[in-house]
Amino acid sequence: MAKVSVRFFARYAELAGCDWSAVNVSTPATVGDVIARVREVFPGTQAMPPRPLAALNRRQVKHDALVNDGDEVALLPPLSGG
Amino acid sequence: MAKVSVRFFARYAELAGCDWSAVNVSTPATVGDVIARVREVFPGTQAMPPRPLAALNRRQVKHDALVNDGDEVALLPPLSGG
Amino acid sequence: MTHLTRHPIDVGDLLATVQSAERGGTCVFLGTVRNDADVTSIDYAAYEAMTFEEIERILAEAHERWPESRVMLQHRLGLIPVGEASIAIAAAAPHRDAAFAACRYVIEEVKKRVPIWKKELHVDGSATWVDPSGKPVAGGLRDR
Amino acid sequence: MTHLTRHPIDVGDLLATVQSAERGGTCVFLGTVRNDADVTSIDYAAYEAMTFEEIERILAEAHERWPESRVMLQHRLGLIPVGEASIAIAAAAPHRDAAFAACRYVIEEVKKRVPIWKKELHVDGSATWVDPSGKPVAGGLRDR
Repeated sequence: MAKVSVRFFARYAELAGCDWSAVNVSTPATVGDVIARVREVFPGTQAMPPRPLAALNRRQVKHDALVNDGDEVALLPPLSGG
Repeated sequence: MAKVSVRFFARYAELAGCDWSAVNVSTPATVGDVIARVREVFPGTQAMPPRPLAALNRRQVKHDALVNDGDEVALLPPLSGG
Repeated sequence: MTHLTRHPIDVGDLLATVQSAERGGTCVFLGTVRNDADVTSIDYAAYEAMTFEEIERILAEAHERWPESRVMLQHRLGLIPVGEASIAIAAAAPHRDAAFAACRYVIEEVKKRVPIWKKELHVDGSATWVDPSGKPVAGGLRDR
Repeated sequence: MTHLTRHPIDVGDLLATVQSAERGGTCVFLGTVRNDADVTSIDYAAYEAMTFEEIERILAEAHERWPESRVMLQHRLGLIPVGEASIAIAAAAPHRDAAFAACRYVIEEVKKRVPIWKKELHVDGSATWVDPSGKPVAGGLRDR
């Protein structure tokens, strides 16, 4: 098992109803597995696109990136900075 | 005959020994004719390149541009503004 | 100089961090809040820790590509009224080609990579998240 | 705002002349005196009447190419110490592509067309006219 921090931003925080949470996933697990678990725990996030932009420990990654206990996964709506 | 003002700038003013003068040329005359006359009147300007950059009434022109009485011809060293 | 601020950006301060006697060309980019579609202000939110790290990476890449350049960036967060700057980038280099190129590189990478989101606030009191195509989408539920 | 000045250029004043609520992107170029080869300052001389007209033409061309942009330029003349700006261009437009393009267009045209000359003053007291390839040439006879 790995306990992974999950952060929600902007519209996704509205969908989740929170900014921060943590989920448990059986290892080996990927960012995609974390997101699947998030959709179960926070049904509002089912309105996110099928493959939302994600960051692992503050770097954008693909959904097949492996997660470890203590990692931070962030779900990022389409960026609009600048 | 046309009387044409002639202006010298930067290094060409040093070569001419003055910033401003006027020369008379028989019409029809071109900027090139004015420059040829300048080289006679101000021998120092013979050190200018064979075809120096020139402006007629504050616009860059080729040496075949026609001049009229009262026009202003300027002899411009290679530009280095900015 | 910090990359993220909640106060108005001072371009003079930014310039001072990049200019020097060896660098004869400086290019600055300022992004300011536009009055599109009755927008009165934009509320900028960031994933701050990642934003900071991503900006550091982008500036390091610019330095690697244009080694003689020096580039600095500030992004403002929070509520920014129309007409004020949300981002300022200053790139100084010995010659202008590198200054323009480095400045442009940094703004393009920031737009693509930095986790910042804007919510437009309108004259009528409504709020809309901005999507990257430039069209406002859904809600602004949280603040209203 | 005048295009030619004998005083230090104020970038804030320049920005104020081009920015507005519709223009979300602003690109600024600053050319500053570099400390090349023991240069202490550069003396800028211009054919002022033609410089003014040529700058007006260049700005009009930029406006024709990027109609939603607004560009302003100041060139400083006289003795400018190392590190200070000889030229500043600010281009504001609704989007950044036009702001960068208009700013770049104006500096390139200025370099090609505006009748301004610089004489470098060196630590040892000598003076040299700068030729456009960037190499100092002959004399500076007049002032020495």
